[in-house]
Amino acid sequence: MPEPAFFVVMLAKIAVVFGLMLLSVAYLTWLERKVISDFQVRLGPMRVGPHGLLQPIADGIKLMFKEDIIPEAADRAIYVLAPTLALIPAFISFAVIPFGDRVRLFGQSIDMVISDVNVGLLYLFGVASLGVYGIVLGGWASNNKYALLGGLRSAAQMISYELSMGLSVVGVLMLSESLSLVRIVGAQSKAWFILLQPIGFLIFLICAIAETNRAPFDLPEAETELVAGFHVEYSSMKFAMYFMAEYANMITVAALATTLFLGGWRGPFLPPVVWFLAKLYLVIFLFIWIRATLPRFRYDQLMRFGWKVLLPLALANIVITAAFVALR
Amino acid sequence: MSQAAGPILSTLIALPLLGAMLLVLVDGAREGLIKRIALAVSCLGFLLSLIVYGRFDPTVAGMQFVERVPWISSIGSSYVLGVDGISLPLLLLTTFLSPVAILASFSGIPRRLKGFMICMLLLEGGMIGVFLALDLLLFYVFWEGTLIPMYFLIGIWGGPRRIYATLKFVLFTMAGSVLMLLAMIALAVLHRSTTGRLSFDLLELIGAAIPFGLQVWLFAAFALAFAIKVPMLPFHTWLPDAHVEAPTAGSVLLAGVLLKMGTYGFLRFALPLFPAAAAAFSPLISVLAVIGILYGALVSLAQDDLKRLVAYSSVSHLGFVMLGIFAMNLQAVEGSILQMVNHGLSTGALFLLVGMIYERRHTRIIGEFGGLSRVMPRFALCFLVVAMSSIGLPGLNGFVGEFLILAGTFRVHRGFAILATVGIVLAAVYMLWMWQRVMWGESRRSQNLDLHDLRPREIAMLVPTILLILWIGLFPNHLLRKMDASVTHLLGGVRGATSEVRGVK
Amino acid sequence: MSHIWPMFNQIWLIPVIPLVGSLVVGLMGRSMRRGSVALIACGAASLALLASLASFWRLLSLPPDARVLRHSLGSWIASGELSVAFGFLFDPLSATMALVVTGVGLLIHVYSIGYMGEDRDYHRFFSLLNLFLAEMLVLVLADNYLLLFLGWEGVGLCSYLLIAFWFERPAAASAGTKAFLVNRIGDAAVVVAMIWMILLFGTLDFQTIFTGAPATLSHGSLAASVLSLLLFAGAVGKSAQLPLYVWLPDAMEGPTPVSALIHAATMVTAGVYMVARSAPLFQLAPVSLEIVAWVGGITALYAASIALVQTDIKRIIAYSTISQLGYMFLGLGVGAYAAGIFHLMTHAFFKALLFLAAGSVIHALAGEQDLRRMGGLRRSLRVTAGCFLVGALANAGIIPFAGFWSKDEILLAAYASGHRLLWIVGALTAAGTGFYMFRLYFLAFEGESRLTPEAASHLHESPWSMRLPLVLLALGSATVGFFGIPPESGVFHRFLGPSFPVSGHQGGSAPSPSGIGLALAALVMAGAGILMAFRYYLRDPKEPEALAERYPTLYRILVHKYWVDELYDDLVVRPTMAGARFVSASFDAGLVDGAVNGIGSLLGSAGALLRRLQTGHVPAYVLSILVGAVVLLGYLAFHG
Amino acid sequence: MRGAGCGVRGAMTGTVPLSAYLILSAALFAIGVIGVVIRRNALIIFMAIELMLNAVNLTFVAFSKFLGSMDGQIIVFFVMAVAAAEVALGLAIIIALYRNKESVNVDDINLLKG
Amino acid sequence: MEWLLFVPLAALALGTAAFVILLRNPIYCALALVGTFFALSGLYLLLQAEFVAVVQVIIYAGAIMVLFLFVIMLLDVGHEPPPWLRRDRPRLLLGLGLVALLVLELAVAIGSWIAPGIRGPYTSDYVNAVGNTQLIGRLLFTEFLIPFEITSIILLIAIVGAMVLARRQ
Repeated sequence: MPEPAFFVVMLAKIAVVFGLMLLSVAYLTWLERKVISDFQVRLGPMRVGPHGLLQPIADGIKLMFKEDIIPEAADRAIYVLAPTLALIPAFISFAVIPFGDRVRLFGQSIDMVISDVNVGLLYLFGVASLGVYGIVLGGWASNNKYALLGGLRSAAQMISYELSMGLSVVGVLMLSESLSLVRIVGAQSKAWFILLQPIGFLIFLICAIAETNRAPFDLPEAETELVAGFHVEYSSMKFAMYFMAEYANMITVAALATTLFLGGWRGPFLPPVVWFLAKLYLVIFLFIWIRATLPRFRYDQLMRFGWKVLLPLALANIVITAAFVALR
Repeated sequence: MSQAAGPILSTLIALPLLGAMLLVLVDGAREGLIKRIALAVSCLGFLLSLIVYGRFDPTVAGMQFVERVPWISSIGSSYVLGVDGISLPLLLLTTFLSPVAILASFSGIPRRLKGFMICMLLLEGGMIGVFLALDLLLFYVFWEGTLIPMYFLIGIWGGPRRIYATLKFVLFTMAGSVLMLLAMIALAVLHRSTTGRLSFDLLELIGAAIPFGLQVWLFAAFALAFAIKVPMLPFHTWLPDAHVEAPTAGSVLLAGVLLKMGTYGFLRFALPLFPAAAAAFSPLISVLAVIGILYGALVSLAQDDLKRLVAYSSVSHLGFVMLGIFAMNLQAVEGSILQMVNHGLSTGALFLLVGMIYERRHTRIIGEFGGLSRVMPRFALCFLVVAMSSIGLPGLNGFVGEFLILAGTFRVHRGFAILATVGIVLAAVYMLWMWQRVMWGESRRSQNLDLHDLRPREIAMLVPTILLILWIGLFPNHLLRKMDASVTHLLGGVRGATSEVRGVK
Repeated sequence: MSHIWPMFNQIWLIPVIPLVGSLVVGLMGRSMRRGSVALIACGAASLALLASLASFWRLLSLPPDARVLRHSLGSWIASGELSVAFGFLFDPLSATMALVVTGVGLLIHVYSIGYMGEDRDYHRFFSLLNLFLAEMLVLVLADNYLLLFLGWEGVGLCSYLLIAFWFERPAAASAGTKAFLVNRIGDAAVVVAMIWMILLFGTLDFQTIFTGAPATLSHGSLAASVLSLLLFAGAVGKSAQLPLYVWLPDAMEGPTPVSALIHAATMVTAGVYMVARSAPLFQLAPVSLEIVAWVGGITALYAASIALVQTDIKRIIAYSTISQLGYMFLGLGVGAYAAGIFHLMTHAFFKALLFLAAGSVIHALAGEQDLRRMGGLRRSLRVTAGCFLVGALANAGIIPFAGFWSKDEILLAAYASGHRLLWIVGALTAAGTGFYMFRLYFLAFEGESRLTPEAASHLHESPWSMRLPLVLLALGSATVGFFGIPPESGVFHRFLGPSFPVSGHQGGSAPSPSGIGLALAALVMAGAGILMAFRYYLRDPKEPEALAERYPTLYRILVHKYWVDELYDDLVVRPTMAGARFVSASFDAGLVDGAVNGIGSLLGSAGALLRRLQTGHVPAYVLSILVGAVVLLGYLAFHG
Repeated sequence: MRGAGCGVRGAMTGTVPLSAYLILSAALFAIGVIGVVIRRNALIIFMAIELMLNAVNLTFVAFSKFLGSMDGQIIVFFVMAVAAAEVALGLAIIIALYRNKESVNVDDINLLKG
Repeated sequence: MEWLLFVPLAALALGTAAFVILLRNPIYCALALVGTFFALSGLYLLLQAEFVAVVQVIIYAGAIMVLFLFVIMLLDVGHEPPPWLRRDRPRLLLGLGLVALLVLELAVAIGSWIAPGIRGPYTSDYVNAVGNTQLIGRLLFTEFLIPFEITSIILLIAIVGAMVLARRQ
């Protein structure tokens, strides 16, 4: 049985990460609305607090007090369960992402990752695949045709792109020869994998966007098409959870991108955590930027792109990397 | 021992097979060409067999023109061919009847003539193979090989109940031959246990010392397979059905040659391999043979279908042959070999003639005919000669064979010989009773009046057969001399082994 | 002329010439004119006669005890120690037979030119006639049993084809078949005899058998008698003796020249010839000789009795033939081989004459054969009537004519050899013969005419080609008897003697007083027969009906020929046909096929049974899997 | 619930013995079989089968650890692959069945009746 | 300490397994099954088979159950009618009887077969040192290459089959 100190450190780390996550999710909404409004040469939320800084809290409170309507014929248990199912994977995937080097605090050497699991990357994919449950069950439980269709469509989209994302990461695996994220970050000491795996990074990015149902790939819950997709029947807090789940996923994926391709917390001068957060912010900005510019995909284009372009590209990438690794 | 003139026996087998291959290439519609090719190939085969007949040295007892090529060496089976006094006449019969049968099928084959000719040539190749093979497995291959084309001949070009008939024919033969295969393997294994060399070569296996108990079982297996083919009494019901449904050419070859494979099998394999058992079984088989003779004749008396009548007469004639074989002395065996050839000729000719009437009147029911002698005099003459030969009129071939068999059998089983002589009377009864209703009397149907007599093609088929019938009837010595050496050799072997079973006069 | 031919020893030519004639006429006849067909056929017959005469002449030039001409055309069948050749033998016995056959044959050939004049199958008739002559000569000249048998069956075939010459008539067709089959039964016996001889003597050659016979077969032994009886059975079949005579009366369906040649003169006597030829064997078996004699006697009396009441002219002569053949076998049976053969020769002449005369009567009456519609023909058919009378007298055995000398000699021999009862039978038959011959003569030629009007109009004397043979035969029947005077030692007997083993009672001396007495007694019996016929049929025609009423049963028995034909039909023919149908249906189709098809249907039903296991119900399948697993695990657990 | 509490409770502190795992997987397997036998809905039967498969996987992995050989885990990998294939096909069949039978009740599906 | 994890996980597994076959609504059964998969994944972790645990989650929970959910939702399968247990009693009893027998046999088998010695070379500490996934990867592409290839073919066949069967004619 490991000594009690281990538990304290662990709990501390979890609390820190969880708190940061919640905070950043909230302010991410704000950030996104600010950035998009800048792109569209308009001010964005200004009224609540300086430059609308308090807007997220306002939204949160608004959603909390909204009336929580449960459709009469819905399957109550699952209807309630679905949003949490969507939320959980987003948060628990942060357990394996290293956001810093080893730090000596209060006499203990603490490495800045919650738990270094040697199948880290696989764990991430396991969790990512669970995300589908929340959406599908939500769509189905609300006993609404559009919800169901939207749910199924987004689930299908997520599964398709999950496949390409998995394959695109294989290149990184081959170079780092380990599944553990810590070792992957370690392996990028000489050169970030983005330089060695440009195609891999590109595919990963696209899949990441598709995975989180954002921007060009957000057809299922696009307001104009299917009346907001699977969470059409949801209101107040449960709707908020879906919303949070979406942004949390965005952050997770961005963190993943930074650790795998942008060298995680590695950086010349600044302390590791700062590098990590900077790169994180850079990728998130990229996401929002894409959202602001690219028009929405039609569903069949989306699916064809996923299967007929990305998948072969990912496979090709693997083959090239394998050849490169074998020759070295 | 074997004249160095190249693999003449293999060419004999290969020729019809190659002919069949050639036919495959020919376009199905050009029936004239197909007929000419088939006829040419089988005539060539006949010429080749005449060469063999010419160069055959009657003084040599053993095999001649032997060819030996390792085939499946792992189980000691090799491709061995050879001909001796016993198989030569049958070889000639096969190569003679095939062109006649092919000539017979120039008319009367409604559809797919090309397939028909291919089957005929394959059948001929298979039959020649059966008579020349000296390796048990090779023999078995050819033995089954002849089944397939025959199956198609009856199955496709047969009469209304052809499917039933051809299935029955194939199943009957297969049932028997499976047992034979088993016995062959047992024999080879037994031989290996004593001599340490696994081999299926007949000449080698003849010497194998097999304990009497086992010998009986092996002989029984072989005998069953051959008895079905002969056909002996209890296993004969496939023959009438097969004949009634088979096309004319099919019947000619089926009766002319395929039945002889059974009796030849007894002579070539059953007797020399298991002499003691053969001697022990001889009384039983002779009884069956005699019953076969009387039964066949009696039943054919009651038939109203011409082909069925001739089929049952075959059962009776082959009863004589079996009786001769199991009398196991020189005269009887030579008589039975000669009778095999005679039966081939006369029954073959009978089927040709029945085929001709069938082509004209499309019925084989005797009641439908009458007074044909008036309408078709040349046909009547040929039919008379052939019928008389099949009855066994002295001066024609049937009598010589039957007389020798009776003389030989009288030595060993006196009672059976006398009963068989009664068979001769019955033979005359059913044949003349048929003759009277078909050829004489007033023509009961108006269609009988305008039937045209024999055409040149039909004469070309019958005349050589009738000449042969007369030639063997008056000068049988030409064939008999060829058999002497081999038969004495065979019987020498058999008598040597049976002496301890029972004293043979 | 005789000196040119003395060197002629090609006796094989005798049978070959008619054979060639037959082939030529047979194959090319259709395209030849009738005249040339007749020319070739009769030419062949006459050449054969000349060749026989030449050989006979050469035979006489040889010393009496070495009178044998031999010629072999090479081996026929040779297998193992049996070797049979195409060997021809010309000794006094076969010489007589050859001469009879070719002589009578030629006359009948000439006769049938006229008789068959307008028949459509003219060439086929002559071809078969020539073929018959050839086969008969082969039979007679063969030097071994197998060749004899070849001729034997060949003759049977020709009689078959000639009886059924007008094959469109169903009666002729069935008569032909009947003749061949009945002969075939006798032939089977001969075959058995032959194969037995091969076993005993190793060969079928007459000379070796007859010289070796006493050594291998002890006198009077069972083997000897059975062997000779087998041969005799063949003779019974061929020469229409009791019980196998039924085919001869039906054989009358054939054209009359055929009946004359085959069923009177030649073929039916083949049986007698064979028994005579095998005399050495019969000598070893007195028992069988007795049987031969008795069968001959009884058949003679039996046939004569039937002939008494027959109405068909040819059938009466047919029964008379059977009766006379009975006489011949009687003669052989009592050991008087020469007498038997002498009667055979004389019989050939007058029986052929009777048939041909009957033929010309039928020819004249356009096919009418029934006595009841004849009468008073003497006035219009003068020559036929005259010749018929001579024939009738010879047949009845009246003094100057041939019949008397040969029949009397047989009766004498019978009496001399102690068969008194047989003599009585013989005498009675002689009386019967006299009665029915002259009944026929009176009914046909004397009395008032009972012809139908159109038959009467058609009445005309037959052409010279038919009458010439009649006259020649009449001369023959009258004179040929003189060769046999005195009995036992006449010219004929001295010529024939050597070819027979010395019979027991060689009465070489002049006819003893009792001999003349017996001859006179036989003559009186014959005369009485003739007078009775005269009284009944000429003086008061009503008499026969009255007689018939008085003995109705006897009359009916005789008219229906002792119902023998019907008896055979019921006892032999019908059962075999029924048996065949029964066996074919029940055993063949029923039992064997039943078994085979049975197996087939058995498999079918087994398959249907298994099919029901497939319920299609998924849980059922699951349960079965589960059960399987449980059982397997159970086994492993408790036995593992 | 079942099995887990039997006789080994005493050794609470030691590592979990192999037999515990075996008993657990046997129980799971038994539940699977009961499910297959009892239930009438094809999908549920399908799930029960998956359950049985997983019970077997558990045994494999347990043996792999206690016998010190990796083969167990690799076989589990293959079992999973095949299970995935099987589910894909099974569900496709069920869809096809549903389309023309309007029900997935096992008792209604008897087209293969003999 | 291991027991602390084993007992709850085992209980969870058995509980959810029971739910799978007892619940009436197929969706709940599916979710119960997902629960079982997670319990088993935990057990695999206990047995130091991280790779298998994660793969279990990815394949079973991530892919197969999603497929199940899809099908259940698409087909809108109704609930099993309530008294489903009581309706075909004979089949039920027979099934339970057989399963009892089966369990009995398994018990006997387990009972008679206790505690084998360590036989294979891959002891648990060696596995920890090298890394479970690396080992599996190495074995998979050396010793078990052929089965691996065959599995890929099976999957291909499954894909094509599923597509053909499910396609609407």
